[in-house]
Amino acid sequence: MGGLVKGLATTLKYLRRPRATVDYPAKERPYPERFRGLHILDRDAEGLERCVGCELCAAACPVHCITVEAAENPVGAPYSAGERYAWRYEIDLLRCIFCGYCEEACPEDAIQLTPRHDLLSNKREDFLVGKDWLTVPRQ
Amino acid sequence: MITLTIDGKTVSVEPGTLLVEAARAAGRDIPVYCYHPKLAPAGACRMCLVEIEKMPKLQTACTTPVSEGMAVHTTTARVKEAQHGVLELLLINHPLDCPICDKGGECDLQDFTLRYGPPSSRFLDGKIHRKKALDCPPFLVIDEERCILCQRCVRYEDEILHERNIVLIERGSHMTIGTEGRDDYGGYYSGNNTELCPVGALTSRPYRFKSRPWDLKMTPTICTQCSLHCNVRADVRHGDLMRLMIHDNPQVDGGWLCDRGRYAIGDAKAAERLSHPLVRGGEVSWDIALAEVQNALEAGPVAGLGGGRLTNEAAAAFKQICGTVDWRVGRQTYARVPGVAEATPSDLSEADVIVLVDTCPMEEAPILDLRIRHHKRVIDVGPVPGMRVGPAERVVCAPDGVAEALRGLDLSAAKHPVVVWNGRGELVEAIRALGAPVLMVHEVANARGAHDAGLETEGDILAACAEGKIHTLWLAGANPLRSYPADVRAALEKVPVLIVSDLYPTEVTELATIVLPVAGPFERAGTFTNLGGLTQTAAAVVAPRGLSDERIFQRLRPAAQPAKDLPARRSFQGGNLLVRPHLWSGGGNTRFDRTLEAARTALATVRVHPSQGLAAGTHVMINDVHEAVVAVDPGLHPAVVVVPDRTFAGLGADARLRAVVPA
Amino acid sequence: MVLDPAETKEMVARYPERRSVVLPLLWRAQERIGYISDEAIGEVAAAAGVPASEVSSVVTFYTMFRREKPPARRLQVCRSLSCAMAGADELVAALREMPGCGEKFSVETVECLAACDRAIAGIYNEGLVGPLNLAGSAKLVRDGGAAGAAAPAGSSGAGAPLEGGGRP
Amino acid sequence: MIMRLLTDGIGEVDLRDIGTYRARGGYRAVENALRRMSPKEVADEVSAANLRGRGGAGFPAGRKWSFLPGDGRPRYLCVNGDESEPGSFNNRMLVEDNPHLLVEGVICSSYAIGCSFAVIYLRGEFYEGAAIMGRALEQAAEAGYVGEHILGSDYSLRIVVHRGAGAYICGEESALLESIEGKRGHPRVKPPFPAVAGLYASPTVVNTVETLCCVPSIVNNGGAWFAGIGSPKSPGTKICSISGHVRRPGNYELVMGTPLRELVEEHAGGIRDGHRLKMILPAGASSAAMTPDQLDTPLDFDAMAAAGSLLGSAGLIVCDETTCAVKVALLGESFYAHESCGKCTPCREGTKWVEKVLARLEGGQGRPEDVDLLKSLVGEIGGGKCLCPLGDFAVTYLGSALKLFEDEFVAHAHGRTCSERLQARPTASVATGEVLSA
Repeated sequence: MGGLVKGLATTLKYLRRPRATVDYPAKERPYPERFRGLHILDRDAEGLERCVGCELCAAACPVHCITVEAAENPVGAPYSAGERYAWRYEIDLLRCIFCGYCEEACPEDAIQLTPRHDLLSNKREDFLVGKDWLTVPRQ
Repeated sequence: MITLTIDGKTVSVEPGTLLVEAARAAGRDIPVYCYHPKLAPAGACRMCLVEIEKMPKLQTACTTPVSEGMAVHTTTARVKEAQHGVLELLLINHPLDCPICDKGGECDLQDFTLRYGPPSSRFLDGKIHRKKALDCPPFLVIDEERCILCQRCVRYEDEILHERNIVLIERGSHMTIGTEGRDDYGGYYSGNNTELCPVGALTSRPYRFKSRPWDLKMTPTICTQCSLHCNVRADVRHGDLMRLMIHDNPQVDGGWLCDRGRYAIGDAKAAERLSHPLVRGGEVSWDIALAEVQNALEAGPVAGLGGGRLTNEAAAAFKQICGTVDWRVGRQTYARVPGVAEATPSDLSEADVIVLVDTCPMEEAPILDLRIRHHKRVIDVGPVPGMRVGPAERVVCAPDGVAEALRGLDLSAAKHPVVVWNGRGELVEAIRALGAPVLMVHEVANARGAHDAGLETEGDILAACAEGKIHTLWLAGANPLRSYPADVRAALEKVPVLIVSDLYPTEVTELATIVLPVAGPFERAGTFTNLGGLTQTAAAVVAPRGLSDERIFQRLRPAAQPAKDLPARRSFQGGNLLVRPHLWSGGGNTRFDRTLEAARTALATVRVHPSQGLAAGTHVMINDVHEAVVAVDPGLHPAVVVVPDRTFAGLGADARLRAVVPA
Repeated sequence: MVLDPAETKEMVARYPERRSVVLPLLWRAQERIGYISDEAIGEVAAAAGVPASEVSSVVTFYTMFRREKPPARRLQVCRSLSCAMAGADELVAALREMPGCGEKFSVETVECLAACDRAIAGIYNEGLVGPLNLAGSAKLVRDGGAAGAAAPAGSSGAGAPLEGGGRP
Repeated sequence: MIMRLLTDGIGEVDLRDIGTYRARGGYRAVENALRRMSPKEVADEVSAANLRGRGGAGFPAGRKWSFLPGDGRPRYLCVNGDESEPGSFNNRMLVEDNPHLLVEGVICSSYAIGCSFAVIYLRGEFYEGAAIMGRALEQAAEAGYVGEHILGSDYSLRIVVHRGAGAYICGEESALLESIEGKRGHPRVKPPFPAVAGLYASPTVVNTVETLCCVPSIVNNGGAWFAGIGSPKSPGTKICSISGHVRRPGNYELVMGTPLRELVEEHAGGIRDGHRLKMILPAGASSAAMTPDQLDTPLDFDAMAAAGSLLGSAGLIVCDETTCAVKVALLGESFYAHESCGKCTPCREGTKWVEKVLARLEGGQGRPEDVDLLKSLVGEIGGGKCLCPLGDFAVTYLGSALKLFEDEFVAHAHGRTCSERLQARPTASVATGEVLSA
């Protein structure tokens, strides 16, 4: 009997407290700024891709989930500043462990891990993301 | 032997050994930039300073020969300070653009900076900016900012090539490397510079931004663009051939590659490649195609032409299947001279006299030429100069006067003469009379292997075709329409069943009854025998497109009746219009290789003697069909006109040259 | 043709090895047309038996060879120690402000001319001049020829006491 | 003490005329050598004279000649007349005013070493000198001193004048040989030294103009006589070029061992009015600075080295107290950065870097850490780390100035400039036509 009262009291106590869960996806819990979530490929101040296709991210990746292939920037319509850009940039998100080594390795601050974490699909191929998905839109 | 200590470790080396090499023998690495084992010491970069006991100043290990009892230290504080200093100075004007540099990951400047360099730079006074990504056609890209002026390229041009395509420009801190006075490289050996360059100053256009060294799977194999079979390392990424690198074999290539060998990597990805077997123009499965082939092999007299492209194993199988086979599709008639000692490429380095018999090694086996152009005494006999670089005693004679000119030579005083011949013309007796070992330069890559496999036959297969004596003719990688003059088409059209196995749709696949797409270079494994008789293995490094020749032959049974009683061989040489090999036109399929496109000129060049009165650059018509541009060559026999091989189809002895007024 | 073939042949014959003739022939070409043209480089290369690119490389090494046609009047002012201490930089700056500089005449700086006793020393076209002052050198580049205060010096010593090398 | 061995007659008569030269006893040495002496005897006299190379290093000429291997290859003599060291102008005087003395010296020396082809390499800026030298050779040939069968003997000699074209580095002997061979003037790796593989890879002697000009008097008077002049270890006379802030700049031929003070105060007339001596660069821009307290140093190779500097080619630059030690360093460094051939790293990159730092200091943009940076760069470039001595030359003065005048460098490093101190002379604009006092 005493146990029941004690249990009810606990329940009542928690009823009055604020809820621990949030109403996802209508509401999102704030994440720390440095949370290592989904990747983006950033652009520079001129709106050009920061990525120069150096592949250091791919070299640093412990699970080999990044594939980069580079090419020479087209004359007159460059993708990135300088001579070289990545025409192919793919991350296999299912393999990624979000360690952030790619971000550390990047000499251009192109690849960045954001607090975004909505990794949802029911098709495996959706998790193989390319430049179109990763590159932030031009401002 | 001389004994010395390096960092306390005792080592014995030959007298004259440089300290840098002695240190390597002792297991100590001394960092170097300007030093290269194949080039003379320059002492320019000062990276290899070491401390030698009893010597007040630091010494460069790359210029100091060993001496008895020398005590050398490579890791003292003074040495480290000097290494620090040199690297700091090398980096002050370096752009540090490693992320976009093709050399990144295999760069000595990166590596040594990490190992011996300063942690940061004290230089704050503004880097000197220079030209970057400067195209130097056909294959080089020059980055003046990255250059550390070790001068390896400049010395290579001088010491190895005896050309000066890359030179030093200006001096002091303004000094750069470049092709002073011209926009393109202008030689056949530019690619070696990209490997000599310790940094990313000289990189290659075809490999530009293609890959990172750590992505590459590296496999040793051989180049089969010419009959020398230089050793290469094939670097593959994602299943694609990215580049070919030097894989030094002192007996064969001496550690150099020509640009054609290095950059002929486009076959695997060429859009034109044949993809399906074709029977009478229709795509069929391999089973049906091979059944048709088998039927054709059993329907009447069979003969095969080709073999120069085949591996030794495939050549033997080809012989077995067709019975009557000849590799001599072009003008060459000998793979080796009977009864005469065979010379090897190494013999050229030992020779005191080299006789070039109407042969231009630079066009036919470019790396062989690097061994010849060093020589003090080269006798160059023939209507067309065989030596483009280096001194030669020129014996000019008419096309039909070579044998006569050879009879005028006396080699009895020579201790170690070597004759270089390409097997063309009726010169066997004259060459044998010279009494010197002969090094044959072959027109096709594996002529020597085909010869050994017995792919030679009495009589003329094409003439037999013209006479209607052949029912089934198999062209295995051979295209007589480009190699032979005039009336071959009629002969081929007379053959009831023409089987062609090749990589690309060519003039002969159009005539063919059955077309079999086959695996190209780097797609099939097997052995090849080079011009010196050395047999080496080629590896398959990328996935084949089509079946390999060997696999095709394995799936067939031998022909029921190989052709017999062939008419006698005809000579195709005649008249004064000489068809001669040219590096960028040779080997029929070169024209399909996209990577080599940059090296090909829009118009073929016709060489004439100044006495012909045609100015250089004049446009001419050959047989009123082919347009070409004139180059004047005073080394020619005055009467001859030289056109590049496999460039103009159907040129007979009656070919005519007509100048047209430039527009 | 920039060079005289007969003279070229004679100059080649002066040396035990042919390629030594590169510098003498380049000088001769520059004397004839005022600078080293592409044509001249080709002729020198052919005469000396070296590739044209190498001759071209040699030309860029030596500062006295010009690849472009210079103005008719050229004054080169020494800027090394003794002359700098005598005000060479200021002289050059002042001369460069004069109208016509770069087109009608050129004022360049050169390193030590081995005439420090005549600081500020210079070379006007092809003759040593000094000591230079502003008025004299201005007249020199403006009007050409021998100018009073900047009269082309003879050799160092002849006609003047050795002990008193300094010019009035 | 003045002694006119090489400059006798200069300024009094026209020695360019072979008649005048012969009237004063010229070409007697050629006749003495060829008629009365064997080549070995000539070489022995030069060895006995202990004639030390006047180009800078002071290496005995006789010993240099003795290194030539006798292996049947042709031998060559190259005269180094590429005088380009800022401050030095004595060779120019010899070439322009006493050309036959040089020709005579070349003939005697060529005879001694058994060479039949000699090259007189003159720097390109010596337009007039080259013409004078050419005329002198023509006259000498007409008189039978040069050419086939000289003076009826079996000895034949061809001499050519070869002009440089503006490159200080060609004063380095192996760069000079490259230049004669028609190449860029890059110093060669040594060994092999020119004596073993020099011009066209044959045994070659390279001597400077002044050294060879000493030979005729040695041939005429004997080696012992020459060895008795001046300092025992550096015998003979030396033509000293003195310039800068002295009253009478010029060339003075002094007996070796004459005190520096005598040259500066007596012959050159002392420091210009109202000023006092700050420093002397005794061998041009490439030498360690000497201070007033070292004025009693004898002018010979060993004493100058002992004093921490060098005699070199004796091109003395005298600076008074108005001179900024940093500005002098900058002027010197721009010279070396301009003249670096570019072959080796420390010299090519280092001189330019030092020039940039010094330009900043001089322009008032110094940083406190610059003084230490300069000291460290002196170590990175100097100390024999370069392929040829130019790298050492480039930082010798700087290294000495950083010790002697560190306070000035520190002041500049803290943003203070004193460039106005160098501009002691009134400047004037072109428009007014006012004259810069000279």
